[in-house]
Amino acid sequence: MPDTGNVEHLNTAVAERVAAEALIVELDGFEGPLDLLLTLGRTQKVDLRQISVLALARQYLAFVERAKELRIELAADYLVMAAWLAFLKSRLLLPPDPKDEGPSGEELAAHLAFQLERLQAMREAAAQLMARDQLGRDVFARGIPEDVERVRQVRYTATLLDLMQAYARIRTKDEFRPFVMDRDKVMTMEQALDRMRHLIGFAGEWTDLSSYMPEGWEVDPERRRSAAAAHFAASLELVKAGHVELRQGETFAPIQIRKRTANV
Amino acid sequence: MSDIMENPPQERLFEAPPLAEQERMVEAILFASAEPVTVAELNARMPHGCEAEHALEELRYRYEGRGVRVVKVGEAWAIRTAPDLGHLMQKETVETRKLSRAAIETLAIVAYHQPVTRAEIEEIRGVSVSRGTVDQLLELEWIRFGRRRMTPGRPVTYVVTQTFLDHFGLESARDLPGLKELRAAGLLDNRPPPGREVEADAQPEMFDED
Amino acid sequence: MSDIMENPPQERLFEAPPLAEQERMVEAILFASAEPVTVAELNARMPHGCEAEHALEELRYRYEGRGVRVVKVGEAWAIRTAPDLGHLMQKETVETRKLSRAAIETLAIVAYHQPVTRAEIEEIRGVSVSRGTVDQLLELEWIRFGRRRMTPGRPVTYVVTQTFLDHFGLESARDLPGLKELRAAGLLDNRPPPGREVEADAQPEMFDED
Repeated sequence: MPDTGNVEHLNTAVAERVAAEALIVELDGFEGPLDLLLTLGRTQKVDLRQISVLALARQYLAFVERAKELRIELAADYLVMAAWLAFLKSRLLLPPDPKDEGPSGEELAAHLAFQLERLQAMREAAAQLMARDQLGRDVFARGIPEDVERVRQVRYTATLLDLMQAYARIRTKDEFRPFVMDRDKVMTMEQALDRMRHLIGFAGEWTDLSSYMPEGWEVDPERRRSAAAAHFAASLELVKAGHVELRQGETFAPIQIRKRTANV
Repeated sequence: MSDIMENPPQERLFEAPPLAEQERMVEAILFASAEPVTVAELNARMPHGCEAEHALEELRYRYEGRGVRVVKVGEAWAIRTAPDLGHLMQKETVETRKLSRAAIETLAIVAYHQPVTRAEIEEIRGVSVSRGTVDQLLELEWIRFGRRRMTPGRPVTYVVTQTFLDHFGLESARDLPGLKELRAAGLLDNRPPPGREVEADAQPEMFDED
Repeated sequence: MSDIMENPPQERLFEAPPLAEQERMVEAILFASAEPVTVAELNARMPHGCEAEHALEELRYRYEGRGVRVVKVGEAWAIRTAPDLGHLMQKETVETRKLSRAAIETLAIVAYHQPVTRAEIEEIRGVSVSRGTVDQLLELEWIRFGRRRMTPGRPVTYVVTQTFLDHFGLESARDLPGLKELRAAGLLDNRPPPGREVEADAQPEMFDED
């Protein structure tokens, strides 16, 4: 970064202002400050590796100043970059402060140069990539692809053990039936209720509840007990529903039942 | 392309490409086109002075015996898979799946009680047997139709097949272990899941014909 | 398929077809597909004992200089027209969407720096990457999500796809133009700005997914 004499500096300053003005015209075309810096860097007409970051900072600041004069609103990131470059410029020009622990001006400048070079390299790579023969533009795939028929074969498996276990499962269900057999001595309230609903229509007079017991249930004591209990419970249900009246003369006397006529 | 077409033949500025080059062109065009291409179209797309017909013949000859062929489709030409390789255009994927519980139970009932009608299977399982389940077993060729039952409605019966016996490594369905053996093998110890009611009248008189 | 793989070689029941026949098969399969076909799929679709890899080499050699070529795309293979004949093809059907400059640059950055995070793309381009740009590239199936970076926030990374390789006629991401030079020049380094701590594993292994 050879610094310049005063006269030369003035000349470059004028040139930079002219360049800045030209850039402002195409401001919309830039993708942010780095893009703009890259364009500015290219005007130095040197290899990006030998770019003068100091000169670049000056160019950029001139650009921002010119924009200010022309009352052009610059996006915030352009201004942030301007502030940072002004800081960088001062770092590069002033002798390093030994108390400062931050990165040196040279380090910052080197990184900026790296960023610009990398961006430039990626742009060139992108251009090379797009210049390649592209599928559908220069190179073509099969126009009539023949569909590959997907034959999905499902193979079902079962082992003998599966089969036997399945059968065992079913048969075990059968083996439960003895419990069902036991239940032939049980009459449920629902069953009794079902019977009584049909019979009650004929019971205008007080009738013994025991006479409602189904045939064949009065001999076997187990069955009789179950049927009696079921019918008693059913008759309570019918009373609750308002279909019958129930009475008992005294404790352990026969329970009598009759249709409730006075209802409605 | 259009420039080339507009040039009348007598104004030829360039020699037509050599035949080998024309053949390459026909090859590329036939390959990339979404539809069969007529000779007229080929000529229109190839440089001036080309003779697609001739190049096409060469190309067709070149592909003889190859994996693909140059074939005529109506008035147009296309590249197509050689007929003997059509089977390669299938992609077979084999999926192994466990037979569903309904299917394995139905199969077990057929195996132990054959010949058995669908109504009987339903009675034993306590639930209806879906058409799909029976169809699946028929498709697997593990069961087949037996003789019709000589009862009202003449229902069809199901029996197990040789394929079934082969698959399960059985000489005959009679080799299937009986209930006693199943019990001895500890296979009868499972209890039905709680809460599953067994209806009293699901108890049919079974297998009266066996 | 699984059966084939499970059979040890010594139990082969049938001889594999002769190489010439395998070549025909590879030819037929590649011709039939618009998409690249992997070696694994070729082997799966060809008869037992075939070695697609070998047949592919033969076929590639056979098509050298022809109107169509056998090209390698990542781990897969495809037949494509020779680039010098592109002018013969009808392009009206193609209509490649115009990519924005941002999209093209982002694509190049993903290709050369993969796996790369969005923050890294932004750092390189100096501007934020709009969602639409990434979405467009994802939609084209030119980039896809790679593994997450093991740095704070576990950011997702982007890598290029086989479709990308196919589109730009690349055998692998290593064949990107100028890749070696860029790497040698240190331009693919993830160099943090001075003064910022270097995260231990922020330095990605290039192409470790390929």
